[in-house]
Amino acid sequence: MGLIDIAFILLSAVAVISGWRVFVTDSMVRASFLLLLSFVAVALIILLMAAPYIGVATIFMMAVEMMVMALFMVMFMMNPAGLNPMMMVHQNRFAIGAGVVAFAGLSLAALATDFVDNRVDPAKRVVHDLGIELLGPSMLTFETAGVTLLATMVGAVVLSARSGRFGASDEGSLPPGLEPGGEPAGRKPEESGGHHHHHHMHG
Amino acid sequence: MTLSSVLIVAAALIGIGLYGALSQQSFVMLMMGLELMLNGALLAVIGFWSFALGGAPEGQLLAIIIMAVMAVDMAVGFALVTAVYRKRQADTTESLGTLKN
Amino acid sequence: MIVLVAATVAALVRSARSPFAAPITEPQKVPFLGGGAPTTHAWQRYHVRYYPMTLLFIAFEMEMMFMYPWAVVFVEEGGKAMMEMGMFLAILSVGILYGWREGVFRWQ
Amino acid sequence: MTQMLAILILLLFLTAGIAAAAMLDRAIPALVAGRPMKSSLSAPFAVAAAMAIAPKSDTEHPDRVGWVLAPILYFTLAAVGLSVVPLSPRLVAAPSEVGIVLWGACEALTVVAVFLHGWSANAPLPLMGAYRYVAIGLPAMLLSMFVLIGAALPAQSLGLVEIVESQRDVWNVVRQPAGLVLFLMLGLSVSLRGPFDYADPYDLAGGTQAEVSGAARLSWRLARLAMLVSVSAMTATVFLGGYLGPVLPGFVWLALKSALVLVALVAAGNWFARMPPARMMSFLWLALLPLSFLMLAAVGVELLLWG
Amino acid sequence: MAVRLLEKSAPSAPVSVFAAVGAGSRGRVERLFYDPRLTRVLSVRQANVLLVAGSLRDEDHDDLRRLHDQMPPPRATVWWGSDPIFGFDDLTTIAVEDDPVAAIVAAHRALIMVERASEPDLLPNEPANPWRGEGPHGQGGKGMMGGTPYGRPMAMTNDDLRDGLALDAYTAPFGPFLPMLPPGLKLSLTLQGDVVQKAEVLRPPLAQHDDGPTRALRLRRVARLLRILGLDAHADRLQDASRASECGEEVDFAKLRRLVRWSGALAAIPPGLGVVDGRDVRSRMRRWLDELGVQRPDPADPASSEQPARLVDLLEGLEWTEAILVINSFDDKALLAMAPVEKEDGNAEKGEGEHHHHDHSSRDHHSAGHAMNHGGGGSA
Repeated sequence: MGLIDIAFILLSAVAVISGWRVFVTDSMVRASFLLLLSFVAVALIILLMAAPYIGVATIFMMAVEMMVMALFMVMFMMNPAGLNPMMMVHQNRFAIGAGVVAFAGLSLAALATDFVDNRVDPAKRVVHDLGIELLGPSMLTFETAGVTLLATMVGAVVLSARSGRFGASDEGSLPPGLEPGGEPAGRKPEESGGHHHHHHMHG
Repeated sequence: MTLSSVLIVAAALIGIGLYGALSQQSFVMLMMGLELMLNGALLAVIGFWSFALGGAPEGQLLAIIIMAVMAVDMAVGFALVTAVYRKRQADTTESLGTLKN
Repeated sequence: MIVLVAATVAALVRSARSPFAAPITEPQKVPFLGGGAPTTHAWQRYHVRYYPMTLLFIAFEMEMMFMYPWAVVFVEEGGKAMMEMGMFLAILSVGILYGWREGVFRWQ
Repeated sequence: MTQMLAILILLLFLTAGIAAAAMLDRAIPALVAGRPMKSSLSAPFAVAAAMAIAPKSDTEHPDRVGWVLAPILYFTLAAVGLSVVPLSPRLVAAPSEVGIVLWGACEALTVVAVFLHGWSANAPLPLMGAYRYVAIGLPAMLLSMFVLIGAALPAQSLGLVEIVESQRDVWNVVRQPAGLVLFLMLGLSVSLRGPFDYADPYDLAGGTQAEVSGAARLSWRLARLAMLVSVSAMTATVFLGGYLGPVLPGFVWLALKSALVLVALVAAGNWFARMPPARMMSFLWLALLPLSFLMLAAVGVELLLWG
Repeated sequence: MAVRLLEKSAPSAPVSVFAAVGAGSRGRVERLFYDPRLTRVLSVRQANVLLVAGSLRDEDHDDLRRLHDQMPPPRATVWWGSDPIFGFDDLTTIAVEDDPVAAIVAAHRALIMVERASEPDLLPNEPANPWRGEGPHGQGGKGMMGGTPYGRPMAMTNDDLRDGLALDAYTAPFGPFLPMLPPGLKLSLTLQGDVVQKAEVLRPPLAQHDDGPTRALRLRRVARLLRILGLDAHADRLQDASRASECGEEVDFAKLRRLVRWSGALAAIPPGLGVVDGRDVRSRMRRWLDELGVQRPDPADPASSEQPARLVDLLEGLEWTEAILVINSFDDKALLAMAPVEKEDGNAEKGEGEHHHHDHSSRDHHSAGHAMNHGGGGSA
């Protein structure tokens, strides 16, 4: 058993255990950053598998995404820091069963199948190949990704921002009156309150 | 480190992610389950790429696409959560169901 | 290796024990507000004032994943690479412009 | 073997850099304030000693794990970021063909470390510092990535050795002068200083530092200085030709150039005013991001025409 | 060995002092930190010595005790021109006209050498609310959000002035010894994130009756704004210049003005912030800057108008740094006039019928927020 195998076992343990802890911890910030830890461990395994770019890029993408995840978790979850221990689950047994079945099925499939052994050559210029692929054969995928991301940006802004072109999203439509560059505090006054109520005690 | 062992770890991540996605009431926690499943998928893809495909560039591209899916999923998911919260002051999956009125 | 050394050094500094260390009492733990005493915990559903920006950000940042490999082959591919990335960035810039028009980059 | 040597030199570099940064941190403000600078040499050590022997404070039910981990993570990120900097074509502590991506990952995790430091205290002022830093840290990171990609174009590689080698004819600072300025801004942002210090500012009574004392505070300040050294070395490598230079050995050149950048960063941190975070966020997205686009396009066009 | 070395070199470091400033002492305290043997720390957590300067109100005594207990041991208190309050012993008192630096340094050295015992806590060693052993997990809480986990309740949701996301509102008293607020000013701020939803003056700022030359005062005012803008070194320079001009020395005001201009301090302040009588923070600062060397009192300040604007109205809807900038953009007299203490019952109707003061836009939000509270209905 070489150094790589030991590292692989350790990192797998970190990835799986922190992935499991995500759903057990009470603090939402800890949950997000445990998920980040799981991602980082997987990224390091990917590094071990001779894919330096994908590995490191996973770390940097996921660090940002989990940071944002933490912001939103804290924003919208009751008791975000887990000061009171809590368990917000439904159909728990069924979910555990499904998880175990998925794991067992996929593992069996992985063990039973005979894969071709065609390892990546460590000297291969993998980042370079990826660039050629992006600009050549997979050009369409690449540009489609651009359009998809644009759609995501627009969709996310439309859904999340309050003041749209026709006024706040939680009130009736108003004629356009948006002036760019103005002070946020000086926005149009809100007229109706939508549905506000203050009892949040489920579960 | 063989392809089978990598795939088993990936399966474990997918299993845990599936559990999270199915069991969590909160929409944001549900998204964490989804992300964890995609994490497993990412590992599996790179595993295949490294051990069975001999480093074909399409494997890496697929990995990038998985990450793009994560990003899109998060951006839209959180925007949705915000919109729902604005209307309903709640963030659970049940309340999302009743939005369709 | 570097990680281990650095983490150990930092951990040692962080855990250095003061010769004056004593059990910390309750009044010593009250968060600092310049004399005032808080009524509630500071941990809360914190109203992030830039949340639409973060959503735009994660979608926009995805483009970095494509840009790094592109940078490697840019010289090789020349004008074609320039054009394709130009198109890609232009598409995403539309998203930023849209966000700007919707006031995403302001404190909500 | 050479790797061990590189690691040793880098650790030495980091230690000397932190000491120099701490001295500059006293000397340059004294210069701006018109006060005597003579105590700048010895005072940092005495201050560090005083911090080390002061006891650590505590708040009501903080997130202890996060609080302890934040400075350790921050310091480690600084060291990892530094480790990809080549001292000569062969002498690299962590040879990586994706050096600038790794540096980007360090920047991203820095945001996490700073957030964790502010969040963990369970106190209002650190909490605000943590959140506003995220608003500035994320877009600032975007700038640096464009700038670094601009540096990777002529090198045809993401590795830092190749990026240095591509500067044999002309340094990147000539190719993208505005890129250097943008990268220095990123440097101020990741090391939490001056116009980009949104985590630990005066108006929050020290922000994420408001509730820490003793060795905990010392470790946080050391980590900030380490990150400053790291970002200086990175700037010198990417823009000022790194180890390239006549006569003297490579790492001496690197040290000299890094020192120059260090002085520039500390001076800039003490010279420019800090905007309120809302204003800075708009400024980053609407002024600096388009500028970095233009910079990248300019480098691309230059390479197409004359490359 | 290492510890011994640390203990040897630690006493030569400047003493970290947290200054609790009382009436009529602000200028005195600011001048004090010219001395290289002292550094002023922003949080009492980092202090070795607590300096109490000037007389305090009776109401401030509890806050001072709380502040004192937040300082990690070994700690000492030095009273400079103020009467020690009940509970402190082992007193170090300095008369107003004497220089306290030597006493502060001596006290600190004695603490490190263990020649002087660290001051004990003044407040009882018990949590804000009893919690140990209570609740289903012994954490003191009930259910998801209820109870007092670890001694305090959690913040609850409230409507928001700006974007309609009703998230948690954090209400806390800030001051009276917060370094970036004028001494004595104690504000109850309700924050959502870092945006002020509601401000109340709990205690007005303490009168400073600075009788020095006007231009020295103006220098210090600009210096305070510069600190908020992250220009500590610039602020120190202005502070020193203020000290010099009080001593009758020659000061190059044009050079100081250039220094501040080149830092971009004016451009960093958002336009339209804290408008009173048609002037915003930026133009108030510019006026101070323009008149740096001028030896005459300020022209008609807001205090002299018939009905002064209310500070609390100015703060509502502002982000934290902006709010701090606004507070520091008024001179002491004007601020005193703008920050009357409101009685409990007076607050309830605030914001309903007094739109005629000035045109601050967040006012509309405020009354809308009230309508929302009463008129909002809907079911889950």
